[in-house]
Amino acid sequence: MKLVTGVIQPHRLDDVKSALEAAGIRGMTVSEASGYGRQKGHTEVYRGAEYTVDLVPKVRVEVLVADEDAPTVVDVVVKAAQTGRIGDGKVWTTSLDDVVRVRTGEHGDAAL
Amino acid sequence: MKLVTGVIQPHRLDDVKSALEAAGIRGMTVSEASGYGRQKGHTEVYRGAEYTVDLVPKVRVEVLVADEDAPTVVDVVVKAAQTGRIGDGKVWTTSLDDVVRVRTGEHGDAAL
Amino acid sequence: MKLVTGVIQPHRLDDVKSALEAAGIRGMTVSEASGYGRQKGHTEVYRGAEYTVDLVPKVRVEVLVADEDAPTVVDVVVKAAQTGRIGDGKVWTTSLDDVVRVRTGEHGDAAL
Amino acid sequence: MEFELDSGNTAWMIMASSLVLLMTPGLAFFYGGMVRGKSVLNMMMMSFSAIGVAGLIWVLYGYSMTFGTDIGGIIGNPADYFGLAIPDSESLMAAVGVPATVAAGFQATFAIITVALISGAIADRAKFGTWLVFAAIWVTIVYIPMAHMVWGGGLLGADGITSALSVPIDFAGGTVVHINAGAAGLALALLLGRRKGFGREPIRPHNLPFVMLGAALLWFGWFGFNAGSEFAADGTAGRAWINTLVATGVAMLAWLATEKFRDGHATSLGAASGVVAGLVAITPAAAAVDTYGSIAIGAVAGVLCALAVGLKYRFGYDDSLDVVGVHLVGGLVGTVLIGFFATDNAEQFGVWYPEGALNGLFYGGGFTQLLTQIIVAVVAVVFSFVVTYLIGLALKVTMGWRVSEDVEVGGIDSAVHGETAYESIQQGSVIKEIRA
Amino acid sequence: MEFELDSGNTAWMIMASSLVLLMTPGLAFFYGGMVRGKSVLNMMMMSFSAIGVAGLIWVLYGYSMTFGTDIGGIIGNPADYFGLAIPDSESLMAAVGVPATVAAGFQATFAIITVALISGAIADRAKFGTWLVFAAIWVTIVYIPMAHMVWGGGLLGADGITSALSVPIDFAGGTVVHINAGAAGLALALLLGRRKGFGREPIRPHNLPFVMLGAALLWFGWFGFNAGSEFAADGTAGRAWINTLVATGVAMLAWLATEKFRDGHATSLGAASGVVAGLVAITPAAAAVDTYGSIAIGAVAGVLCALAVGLKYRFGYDDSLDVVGVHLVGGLVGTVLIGFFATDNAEQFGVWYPEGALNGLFYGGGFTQLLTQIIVAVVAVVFSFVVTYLIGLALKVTMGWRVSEDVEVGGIDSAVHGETAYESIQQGSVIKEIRA
Amino acid sequence: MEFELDSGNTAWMIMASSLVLLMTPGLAFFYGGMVRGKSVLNMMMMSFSAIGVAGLIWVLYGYSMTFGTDIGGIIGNPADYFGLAIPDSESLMAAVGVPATVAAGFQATFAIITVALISGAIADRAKFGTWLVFAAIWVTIVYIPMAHMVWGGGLLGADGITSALSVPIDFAGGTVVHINAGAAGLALALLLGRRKGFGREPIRPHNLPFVMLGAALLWFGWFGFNAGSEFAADGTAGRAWINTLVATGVAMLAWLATEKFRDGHATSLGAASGVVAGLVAITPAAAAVDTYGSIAIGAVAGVLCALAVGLKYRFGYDDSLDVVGVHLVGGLVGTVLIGFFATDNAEQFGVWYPEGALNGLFYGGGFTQLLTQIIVAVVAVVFSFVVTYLIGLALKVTMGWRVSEDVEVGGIDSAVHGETAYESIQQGSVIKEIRA
Ligand SMILES: Nc1ncnc2c1ncn2[C@@H]1O[C@H](COP(=O)(O)OP(=O)(O)O)[C@@H](O)[C@H]1O
Ligand SMILES: Nc1ncnc2c1ncn2[C@@H]1O[C@H](COP(=O)(O)OP(=O)(O)O)[C@@H](O)[C@H]1O
Ligand SMILES: Nc1ncnc2c1ncn2[C@@H]1O[C@H](COP(=O)(O)OP(=O)(O)O)[C@@H](O)[C@H]1O
Repeated sequence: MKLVTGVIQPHRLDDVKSALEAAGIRGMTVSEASGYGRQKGHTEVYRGAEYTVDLVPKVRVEVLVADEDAPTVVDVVVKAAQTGRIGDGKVWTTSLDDVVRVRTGEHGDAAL
Repeated sequence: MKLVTGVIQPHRLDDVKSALEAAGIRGMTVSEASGYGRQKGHTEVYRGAEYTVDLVPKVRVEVLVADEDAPTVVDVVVKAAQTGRIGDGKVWTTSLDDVVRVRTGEHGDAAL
Repeated sequence: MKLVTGVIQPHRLDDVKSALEAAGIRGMTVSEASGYGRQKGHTEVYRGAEYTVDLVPKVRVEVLVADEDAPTVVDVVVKAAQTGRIGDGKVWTTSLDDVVRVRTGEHGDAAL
Repeated sequence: MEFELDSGNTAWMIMASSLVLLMTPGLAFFYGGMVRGKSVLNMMMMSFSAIGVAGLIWVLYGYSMTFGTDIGGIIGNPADYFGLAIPDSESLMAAVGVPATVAAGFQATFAIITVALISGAIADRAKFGTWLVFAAIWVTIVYIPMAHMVWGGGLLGADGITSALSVPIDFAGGTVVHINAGAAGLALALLLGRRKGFGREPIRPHNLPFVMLGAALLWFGWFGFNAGSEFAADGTAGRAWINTLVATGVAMLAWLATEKFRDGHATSLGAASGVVAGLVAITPAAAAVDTYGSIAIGAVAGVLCALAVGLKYRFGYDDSLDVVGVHLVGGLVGTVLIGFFATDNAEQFGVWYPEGALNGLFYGGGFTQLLTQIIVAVVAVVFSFVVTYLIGLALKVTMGWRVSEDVEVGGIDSAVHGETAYESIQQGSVIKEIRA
Repeated sequence: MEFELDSGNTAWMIMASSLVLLMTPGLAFFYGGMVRGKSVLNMMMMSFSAIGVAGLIWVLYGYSMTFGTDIGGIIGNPADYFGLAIPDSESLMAAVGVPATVAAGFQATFAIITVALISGAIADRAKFGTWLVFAAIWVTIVYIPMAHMVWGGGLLGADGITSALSVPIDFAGGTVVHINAGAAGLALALLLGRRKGFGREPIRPHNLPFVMLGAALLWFGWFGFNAGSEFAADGTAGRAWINTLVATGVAMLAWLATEKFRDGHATSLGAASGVVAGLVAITPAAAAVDTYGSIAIGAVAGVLCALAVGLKYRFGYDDSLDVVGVHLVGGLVGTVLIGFFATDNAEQFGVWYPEGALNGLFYGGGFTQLLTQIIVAVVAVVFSFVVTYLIGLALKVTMGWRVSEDVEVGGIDSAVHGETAYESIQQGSVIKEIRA
Repeated sequence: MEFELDSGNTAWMIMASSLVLLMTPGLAFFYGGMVRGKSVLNMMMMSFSAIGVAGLIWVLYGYSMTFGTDIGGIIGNPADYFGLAIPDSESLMAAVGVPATVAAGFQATFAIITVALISGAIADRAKFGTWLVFAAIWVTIVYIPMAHMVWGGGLLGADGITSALSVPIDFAGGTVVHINAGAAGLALALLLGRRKGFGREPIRPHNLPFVMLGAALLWFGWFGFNAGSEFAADGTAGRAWINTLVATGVAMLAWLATEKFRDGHATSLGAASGVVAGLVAITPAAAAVDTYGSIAIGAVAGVLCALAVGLKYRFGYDDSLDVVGVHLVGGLVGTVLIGFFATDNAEQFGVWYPEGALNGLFYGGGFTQLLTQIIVAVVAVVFSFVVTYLIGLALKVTMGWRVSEDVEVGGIDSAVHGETAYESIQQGSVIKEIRA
């Protein structure tokens, strides 16, 4: 099994979710993250002291998939998250030794 | 070394922690996450506009372990997190190239 | 490509960021985490009921790098995050099958 | 006439003024909690800045332009009391022994809150500079004339356009404050257009306890608003106080019942909204109706406003925080229902009865008072909407009203005010520059 | 007797009424901050809804049933002033020139806060509908009789069961409000049973600044509660004000000292709790003791309540937010200590001294007043506990009190009210339906 | 002289006292929102505890030591009214018919807020125990003497060191409260030293809406502070009220303009800070200047304080929340500008004019009043700074002031108070021990 991880713009989350559903992926795990990269942050001033906030809000999306589905899922996520502007983020794939569904204890693809 | 990652019900965190301790695992990293899957979310209404909130609160647990301990740890986490109801979550294992303990710079199993 | 993940003391984040920049790494993803390990937590009391809070605040740093850079990056992060006191955290490396830059769809090292 | 100080009435009016002033920060929380975390500061700034802008205008020419010698039934003479140089003998509240400074202060707080109310219609997307300019112009050519017309002996007063019928009743500001702000909010909502994702994406309140806090401070302050409008500490002020308690509580329950019945959930946002709807509706009627009248007004306002907040989706105007649904509708409910419930039974209920006014339809007064109330309400709506629309239009083509879509999506707080409301992991790393 | 208005006393009583009303939203924050983030809205709704329910009942028959012609020493005649039709000459505060509407309004706020106080005992787990019904019944058959018995010339008043001994002293509501709410809270806590994880899992306050805010608003409002109970703006009101400042501050320090000594930490929750404990304890004694008496009462209340909040763990009843530990215990402390500290030294300290009452034990009055106070306190505890238990039981078997365990674990806010208090990443994706 | 009660003035003074007391919790939010989430509780505790400590001292010997028979122009006799045993005939406000208990209560709230203000200079790093001891000593040997010197007929009063020139004007406490707290804050900031990362790492406010809430409660309470300082409900109180509205609003706009011009952003923190700066500056002048004077004072205060908050970076003292930049500078601005704007035009503006004082420079009074004001201000700064520094030094070598660096980095709330302000995933797992 593979784990496809995407770090994307928060406002693209809904589209990614819908796109995955459309692609028949019934689950994912989402968490908040902050990104640092080419995308500029903003400036804040408190009583005359100015800071550059170079971390920008991102959302992490993790999808567990069967090996053969990985490329498609990567594709789906990339397409759905893309705005074409700096800061769109990254998507990467990792190989897993095993996946278990806690509720049933099922292993492997059956756990997805 | 392996990384065992579990996405579980928040209210099971304590039991998982205790179970790991019982199994002699002295460390873990925890973070907040939201899950999307079979488990139903809830409905919210604000001045007549109704939304379905399909993300449900989850907790991510990450445990670094020596290769040989991985299966046991997976087992321990699964058992401790299990309620048998939809939404219990997933546990997966990844192989790592290396682990370092920041404090000492130790590598490999010594770092755990 | 590799993914270097570090779980470090929150107040070391800035130094890690600068150190990575110095080492020519132009991006990273940061998220909040809580750690459990040798480091002691603190005690809280609410109307006479006392709890031990054994989770301590940590920050997760994730850096995608080309295979050859991985060791250096691990080094850089470890050095920058080190205070020499219990609780400094861990840094680990995972191999990735692929990385994609969402904005352009570029694959592999080009995506970093 | 010699001025004779009444320390009791004065004590009450100083407190009432303080209470009404507190309503504007209260509104900042009521509104601020309702928007998303990325624009709460901007929302609160629109209210706070209104205190500065409207307050300054008021003490310079505002008071005088409202209560100075009548000019054409539209405004008062700005020169009469410019800079609040008012001998106590000419105090607006001289008859009850309240000094000029206190009277002027009390009235100032009404101008302030009325402007602030409008900001709810343009949440998350308005340029702060344009807002400041709008506030100044609006107070001058909409609020002041309206206040003069109703309370300064102008066209909507006793000897105004309805003089052939009856004396209009607006005890504490149903027309001047709520219908006025509501109609103005509608005009701006139409001019500014919708926020990105309006009616499609969920734009939920980021902090409901803040909304509750705002509602609580508004309610508390409103006792000064309504009971203070008696200008004295007496039984009529007490009646206004009681009605401000009961009509509001009933409106809250009515809103909750409507939600429970329609949506299956009685929400805290509904409770807070019901509170404000009830306060708005009872405002013009505060001392003009008895216990039963206030219960009826509260119930009707709670149900109607709970339904009215949905209209913006049906008609597609983004009145973001429902200034129309709550203040315009609530203000109309109260103003019109006076025509049904006005009573002169002062003996038993301590109600107030303006010279020449008539009982409401249900109290044996026939249709005349009702008709009077409707006429005044309609004129107020039209005047406020038209003039506000013209001001807004002028600002749209000159300064512009909307921030860029990027700013709207990224958050108006950080882009416009250079701040974020709450601390988070996304924080400056090192101080870049200290301007000292 | 002819009614003669005193604008000063009336000004103060209108303000005092407003202050006391603010206490209920203040309580919503005091309680709301103490629960977990998933049930803060439900907690606040129990307080806000109490304003609507108790307020409505009060203006219809509540006031009359409390202060109308005595019926068997238990209640007043509901018909006398139904709907608050009260001529000023019959105003409860006619003697000091305060109109009937103002007097009725002031008393309404006491009924409201008393009901709201009880909700702290059943946090996180009560059905909202059952709460609303309970509130209505409880005000009617527990609060009103108690208030009549103590203040309406009933069994716990001057000519009541203790008439052979002395006149009971309850200046601002130690028995009527705090002992009453505390005993009722205990009854409900026992009836509803414990929350999942009680005494085992940490159930920590989700927002301590909100608790501090609540404590601050309660303290502020309490000046109206205590000093307002004089019904006039005079030196005795001033004494009540001073004691409400000092006893409260001392109780806060005493609670903090107790914590520091026992737990090693002086907490902000302790400070806020000490403030409320002090306010509760000084309530019945507010104008009946001098500076030293109020310091003593504050110190004793701070220490005893800090210890008492632990009892629920020892005896295993889940009085979630310590209505018993703070209000019942604090109310008893104040009511009983009057028996030690009551003084008639009005000349020097501006204290109030009810006709026929005696000095406390430490002020040369012997044991009589102490005995009187104890009797009244015991009767109040028993009456309130028993009747409340019966009401609660009836509701348990009919409507039911508890939400399901799933709802309790998942959060009562989202399940019952269809809301969550704060914005988060878990948010609706698209609007499913708009009901307009 | 026989005491004759004026219920109106008394009603106002009871309310004013309540308003001023509310300022201290308001300050807890103003300050608490400005610090990081890990030390907000400690920040709030410093304010709340001040109510307990200063309040207790006040009722025991504080009032008497301030307003008792003069001893050497420095203090009053502590024995005169120990424990607040004051016959009404000797009430500080007997002349206007306000009873002794009310007068004592009003004055208590001033002592309390003044101590609390200082805490802003030592945020995030002070031992709580040392703070409590400091508060007690400081009230006794700094606040009380200063208050006596200015208001108790001492060296800074009418017959004081400036008697040869003119009568100093400090209507509501520019010297006694703000210059005093500001100079004390500077002394402690120097003694305690800088926080880790000061001037390098961003130390941003963790919750700006709380800062706005604090500013709002301060403003609301300040009406009691300034208008209450008239001791009566009359036109002069009204003037103080108006000036407290206008100067404050203008200061807010001026601060925002300064920021916009210098930093490119008008911030909400700036708005809240401008509000407080304006309130501070108008305090001594509240009833001594007309509408134009208050506008000028507000504008100057807004600009100067906005610039002054940067000084701590330039000179490297960590006055964490700008007690110096806002209260010392603002207090000086107000106190000195009186010398330019003081006017005796009571007829038109209802201003107050102390027997023997002179008009300001711009109002034809020449330089005398200006000189008088400057002398008083300088003496106040020196006295407060020196004595406070000595107290702070004594505590530094005995109890110690700073918590360990680990505690500072980890958060003073959890280490010192055993609490964290907000619920989070980092929570206790199981209850370790219940102390009951
Ligand atoms: N080397 C990296 N390692 C981990 N995350 C990265 C890396 N580079 C970029 N990111 C993540 O991707 C996000 C977008 O990257 P950025 O360089 O801003 O734009 P783009 O990916 O469009 O070139 C960043 O905010 C960060 O979260
Ligand atoms: N394909 C997936 N990829 C990543 N996380 C998943 C996936 N499917 C489920 N999850 C995680 O597991 C949680 C539980 O899954 P769910 O389908 O609701 O119940 P169950 O696992 O018991 O069948 C989800 O909330 C989500 O966090
Ligand atoms: N086995 C583990 N798996 C995952 N994370 C761990 C593990 N052990 C420690 N950590 C992480 O590293 C942090 C520091 O570990 P700790 O044992 O406290 O100190 P040190 O690493 O210096 O020995 C922990 O807070 C936790 O976040």
